[in-house]
Amino acid sequence: MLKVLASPRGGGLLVLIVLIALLPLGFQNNFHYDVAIRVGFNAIVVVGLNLLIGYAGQISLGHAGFLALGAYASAILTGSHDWPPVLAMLTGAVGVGLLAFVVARPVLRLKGHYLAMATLGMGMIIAIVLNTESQLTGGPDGMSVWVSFGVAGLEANTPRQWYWLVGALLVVWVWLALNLIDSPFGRALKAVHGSEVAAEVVGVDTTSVKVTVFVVSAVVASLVGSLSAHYISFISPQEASFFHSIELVIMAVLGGMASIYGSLVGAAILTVLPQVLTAFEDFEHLVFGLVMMAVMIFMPKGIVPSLGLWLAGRARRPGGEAAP
Amino acid sequence: MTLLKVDDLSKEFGGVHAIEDLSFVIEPGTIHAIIGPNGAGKTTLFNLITGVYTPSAGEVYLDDRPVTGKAPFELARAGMSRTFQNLQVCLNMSALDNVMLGRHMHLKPGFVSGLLRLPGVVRRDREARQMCAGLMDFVGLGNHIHAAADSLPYGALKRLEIARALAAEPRLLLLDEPAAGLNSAETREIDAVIQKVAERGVTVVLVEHDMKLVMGISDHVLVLDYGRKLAEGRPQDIRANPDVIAAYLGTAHAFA
Amino acid sequence: MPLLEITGLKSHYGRIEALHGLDVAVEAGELVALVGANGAGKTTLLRCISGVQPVSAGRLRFEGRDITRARADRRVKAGICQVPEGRQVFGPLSVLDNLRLGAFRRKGADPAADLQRMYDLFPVLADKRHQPAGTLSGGQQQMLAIARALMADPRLLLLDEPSMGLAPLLVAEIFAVIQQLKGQGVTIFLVEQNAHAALSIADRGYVMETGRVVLSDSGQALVENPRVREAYLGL
Amino acid sequence: MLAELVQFLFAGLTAGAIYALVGLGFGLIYNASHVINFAQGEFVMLGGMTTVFAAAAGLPLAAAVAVAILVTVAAGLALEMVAVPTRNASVVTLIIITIGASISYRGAAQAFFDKQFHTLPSFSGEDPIDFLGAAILPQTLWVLGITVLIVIALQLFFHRTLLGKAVLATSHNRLAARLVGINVQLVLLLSFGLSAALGAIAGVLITPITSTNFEVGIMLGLKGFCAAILGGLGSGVGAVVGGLLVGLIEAFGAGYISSEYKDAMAFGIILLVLFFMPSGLFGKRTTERV
Amino acid sequence: YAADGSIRIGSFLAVTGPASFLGDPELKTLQMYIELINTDGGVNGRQLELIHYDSQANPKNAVGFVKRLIDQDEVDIIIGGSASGETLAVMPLVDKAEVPFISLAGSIKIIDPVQKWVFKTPHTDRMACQKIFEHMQGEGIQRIGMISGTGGFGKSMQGQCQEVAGDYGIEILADETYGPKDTDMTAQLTKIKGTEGIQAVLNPGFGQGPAIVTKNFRQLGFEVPMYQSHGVASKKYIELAGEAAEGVRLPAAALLVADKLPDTDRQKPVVVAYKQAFEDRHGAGSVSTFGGHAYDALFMAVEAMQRCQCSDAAGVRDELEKTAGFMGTAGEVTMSPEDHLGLGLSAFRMLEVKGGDWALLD
Ligand SMILES: Nc1ncnc2c1ncn2[C@@H]1O[C@H](COP(=O)(O)OP(=O)(O)OP(=O)(O)O)[C@@H](O)[C@H]1O
Ligand SMILES: Nc1ncnc2c1ncn2[C@@H]1O[C@H](COP(=O)(O)OP(=O)(O)OP(=O)(O)O)[C@@H](O)[C@H]1O
Ligand SMILES: [Mg+2]
Ligand SMILES: [Mg+2]
Repeated sequence: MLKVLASPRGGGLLVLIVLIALLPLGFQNNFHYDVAIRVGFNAIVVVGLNLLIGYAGQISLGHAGFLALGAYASAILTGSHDWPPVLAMLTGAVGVGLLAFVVARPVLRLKGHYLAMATLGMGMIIAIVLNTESQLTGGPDGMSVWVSFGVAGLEANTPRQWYWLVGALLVVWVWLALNLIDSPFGRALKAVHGSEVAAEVVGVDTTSVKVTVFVVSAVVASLVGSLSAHYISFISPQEASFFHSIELVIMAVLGGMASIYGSLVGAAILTVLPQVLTAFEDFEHLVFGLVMMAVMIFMPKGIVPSLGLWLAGRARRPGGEAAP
Repeated sequence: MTLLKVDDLSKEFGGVHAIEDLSFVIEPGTIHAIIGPNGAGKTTLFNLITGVYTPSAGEVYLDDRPVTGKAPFELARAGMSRTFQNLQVCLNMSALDNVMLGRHMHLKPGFVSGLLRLPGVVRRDREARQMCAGLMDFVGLGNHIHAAADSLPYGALKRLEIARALAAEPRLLLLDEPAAGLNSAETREIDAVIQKVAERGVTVVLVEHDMKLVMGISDHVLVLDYGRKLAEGRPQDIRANPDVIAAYLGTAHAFA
Repeated sequence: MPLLEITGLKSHYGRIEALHGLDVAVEAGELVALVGANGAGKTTLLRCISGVQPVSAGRLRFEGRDITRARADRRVKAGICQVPEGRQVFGPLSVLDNLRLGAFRRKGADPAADLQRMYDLFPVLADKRHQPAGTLSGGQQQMLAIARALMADPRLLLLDEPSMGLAPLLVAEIFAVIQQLKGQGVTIFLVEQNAHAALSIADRGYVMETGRVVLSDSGQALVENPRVREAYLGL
Repeated sequence: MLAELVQFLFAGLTAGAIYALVGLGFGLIYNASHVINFAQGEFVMLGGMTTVFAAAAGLPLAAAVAVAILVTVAAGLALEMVAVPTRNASVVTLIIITIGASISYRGAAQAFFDKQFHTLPSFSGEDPIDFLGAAILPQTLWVLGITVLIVIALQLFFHRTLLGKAVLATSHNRLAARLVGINVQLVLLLSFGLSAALGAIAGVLITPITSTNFEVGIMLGLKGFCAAILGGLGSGVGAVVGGLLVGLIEAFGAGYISSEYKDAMAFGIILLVLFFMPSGLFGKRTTERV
Repeated sequence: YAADGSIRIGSFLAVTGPASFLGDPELKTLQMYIELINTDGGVNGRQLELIHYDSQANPKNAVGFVKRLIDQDEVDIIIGGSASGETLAVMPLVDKAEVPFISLAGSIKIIDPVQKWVFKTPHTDRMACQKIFEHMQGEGIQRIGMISGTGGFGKSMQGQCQEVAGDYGIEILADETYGPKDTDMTAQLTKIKGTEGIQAVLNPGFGQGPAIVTKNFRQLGFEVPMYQSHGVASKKYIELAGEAAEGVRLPAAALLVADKLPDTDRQKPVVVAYKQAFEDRHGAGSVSTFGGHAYDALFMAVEAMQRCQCSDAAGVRDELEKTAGFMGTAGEVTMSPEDHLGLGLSAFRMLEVKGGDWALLD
């Protein structure tokens, strides 16, 4: 059963579709839709980020910056310039893609913590610009997005409509991502993580692989930024903040590095958990931190891979130290 | 036409001359061994030839065209492939996937085609999978095909690298100590592998300290010492060369 | 009483059992060789002895004391030292620091004299003493790994393929050193792919196959054993 | 003009010395475990906050400081004990664990102390010292002086003692470290404990300048991380130079160019430096060969 | 309303995060008074129930929580939004859901233009600027330097002050900023000091920033007066800045000087009672005007409900709009369909720090 779930096209996708289709049966109000929609948005971003972090092993602590740029592009172009939302969104995505492409080469030459620093700095610079250029962005108070998102007369206005839109996008993106990691390109991606030299000497242009996946994950973040700006109808520079970037990375790692379904689980947990923990009031943050630590300590590979290994009966005993 | 020509090559690491003014040629279709004391510069030479390092001076020619400074992946696409003395295996992948990686450039690894899983991708992948499983069998890893790379013992990892290099179908194959960590019986298997590969027309360059292997299969031996050429010639001449014996082989060595 | 006595040793990687209940004994002052194919479990066994691989069943006794659960550093202190497979030098540290760390657990010894002995043994290490160990060539790192273990002045020396990557001249030298150490009373447990050489100098030998000891005899007898000759000596 | 320049210089040095102190803590844990401890800023916070509350509870200041250091060290050791046994965890996993720890420490401080800002008296008064026309607070000199002392101590420890080398060895190759008889657990406890103590001292030193509350660790941790990376991970001198540099860029940026973009300038320059020196100003080039 | 018959008051406040010193006293105030009201028998015979979420001053969180308050918790009224950004973010939501909403944030954009369902209790940032400039005008100050935080509050004040400065004949010659978590502002202040002809320095901001600015200001030996904004209107500021705070002027609600008000002041009983109640529970010196905003909002709502004997959204909203002569901690409030704040400039007092305490300037 779990094998089937874990195998890329062998049913996992089907389960996801069924889940998305049936979930609304359990929803009692719009708030439940709202949480589900936010899970969906996060999941889409995190799947992209996981391609970069989990599969290619290139950490980024700056992706919230790309997301925010997409959001602001949509807000500004539809708001002040009356562009149609889709065009604004695509323009934002192209812009973010170009930016990501330009910075990718020098940034991705860095490794490990240095890469983390560089991407973090990049995200911070974006956040600072958004915060400072208040004429354009509304500054720290943010700006409203009045235009509803729509294509060719079809508009997403109600939570229900948004739910199906986000659900459909998620399914498509998960399908594409699963395809990708199971393709030669995906193998190259994993090899960049495993050993860059090894990949190079069999003909993998590791730089271009890294740049591609960096740009793709940035563009996906930008698209989601645009969509969520229309959905929430409000954006602020906090979208670009370092915390938001970290939050996205935590989702990827908690759910499981190099696991597409893990990204979904991570996004779901990290979106829902704070809603649940409000019950703890003053101890909310303490409990949240402890939960996070506990998950990573008991499931160091992340929830989905660890559960998978455990259920498949192949979990390594702790203490078995592999040669580095 | 020479396949590989190394011309006045030098590499310096902060004052240490790992390779100094080295020149030699490798003719296609031969098995070429490079031997020499530890630290003579053999691995560095491989790194220079395959583009992992850039030389401090000198040129490398492939098919008479200068390729100095090209990236390793470009050289791989030009027909070079290699294994590493310090293993470079992707431990986050399965053993078979590591070998499949070797087929990378033969699989039209586009981003979009991968994303959409076009039929051609699926077909080529399936064929490659079969071929790579066959290669693993060929190097003696038949019973490890579905293992995770990080669970393989040392000796198996060495062979895995050979299989990966072969999967790339190179014209020029560089092996850095392929027999290290293998016992005599296993070395003989590798010996056979190398010979079969050479018979298919692949030029093999071999760095190895196992003299039985080197002397048995190579057509030509190059001896390095302190980054310079100490001797060059046919195996039987090298074996008798007093300089080589003094610097490398040792008199006590009773090689068959 | 054997110096090292292993009974019923089992060890797992995850749920996969790599050692299926081994019995091995090494007497004080002996040189014992262990041969086996790739993946037989030789390295796993040595790691169990050093305490860096969890033991799931069985007992390890050193000088009669049970060390099955003892911490790795305690074992080093007791005199069990290993030259690990794949060299495992401390790459960013200088050669000299690597050697000094070899003697980390020794109190009151004279490191200068020991260092000099190592430099005499491997002169190239003296030349490169201030270089980061990671920049050494493969063979030079192997020399460093051996020298580092010797710096601990071991009573039981575990060698995991010490000749790997060494030039023929040095291989001969390493075997000479091993014999010399034995002469000084060091007990040696030697895993070697160069099985012929290893068994030739060993008092006794064990043959391992897929996690089990399948044969044990005197070194000479094993060299002459037709099965060993065919499977491990390539003769 | 000169007075202005000197004032900017000291503005930069004040902020920079604070970043440097935090950066040193990052380096210490990194050197033993290759873990970037994102809870480092929280050590600083715990140091300051515990001192404030212990003093408020009636302890004399020196005793309060001692209590704060003890509490923080306990927090550091606890982190090591829960985080590091996760042996075959990847570096990213460990980072997430330390982020979880930082959230927990913050949450605990919020729940058990309060959410207010607090300050401590300066060690030797508030009267500024005049230097070439610029006014410098004595507390700044304390911070700078102790930073220098700590960096010298760390430098001696890592470069002159075998235990220091053992710490470095542990981070590079834990298996080999165990095989040469290093008690890896002890080394890790030592470095987490030291790093926490260092953080606590930093907290006590800088609270008179910056004041403290349960969330100050976030920004200090971030800037400390910048300092450690810019200087080159694991290098003590690097962390100090990196910290001072970040502080100076901010001060001169704010003074001469634009105070709104001073942080962006600092990040921009860090990026530029990394593009040309991928392991920071004093970081070791990787030594692993293929 | 709720099944158990209680009136549900929803709230989202920045209890943690960069604006926690706003959200924390606000929440404490709500909790304390709702408890008191309930022990006194509630409102219209029904108990009040507080449902609160910590928004951390993040607009996105606020939007999520307001949806939750509206859709899941089905609250009757929402009080909250410690910061302007989060308030602005949720305004379309409350408008659409038609739930009365009283904001505790400063920005003038919240009530200008007036939105049907949105009210607010604190003075606007614009009013603070006006009050400060009015005072400067009286002192004959015409050229000033400004140093603002880059957080929402500082940035908004900066903008508003720039806009109204001209009305008072004031020129802003130097305009510097600092980050919310900066540790040293001497560089910016040095620049201001070097600007020719500065007669005063104005520092809008909140958090620990203004305290550091104040200390650095003294360190550099400025000889002109310093003006702070109502963003530092709590004893904490004096505590953090220490002696450096002496002589600093700021506009603030009467609450800060409750005891020093003349007995004739109509506001005195209200602010003294609030101060007493808060400090009894949370310690001497803990009161701030921020908690007072929550007090005002809560009682405005409660009185509206009592007046109309209702708790339905439309009824409460209409009644809120009719609030007149309500005496709160911020001043006397009289709302109208055109004014959802209802405070005048006179509600602000100019204070000065003297001997480690607040003193009335006028
Ligand atoms: N990155 C480096 N920095 C400094 N010195 C280096 C570096 N790489 C190699 N060297 C030095 O260059 C010399 C040649 O090393 P190389 O690895 O090429 O030797 P080798 O012939 O492969 O030896 P072995 O047989 O032991 O593998 C050695 O002395 C080594 O220390
Ligand atoms: N980290 C690991 N995870 C899972 N299985 C492992 C791991 N390491 C080793 N094994 C398995 O344990 C068995 C014994 O391995 P070991 O490394 O001890 O062999 P060896 O005799 O030393 O081989 P070699 O001669 O190649 O060094 C092998 O079957 C191997 O696949
Ligand atoms: Mg080599
Ligand atoms: Mg082995």
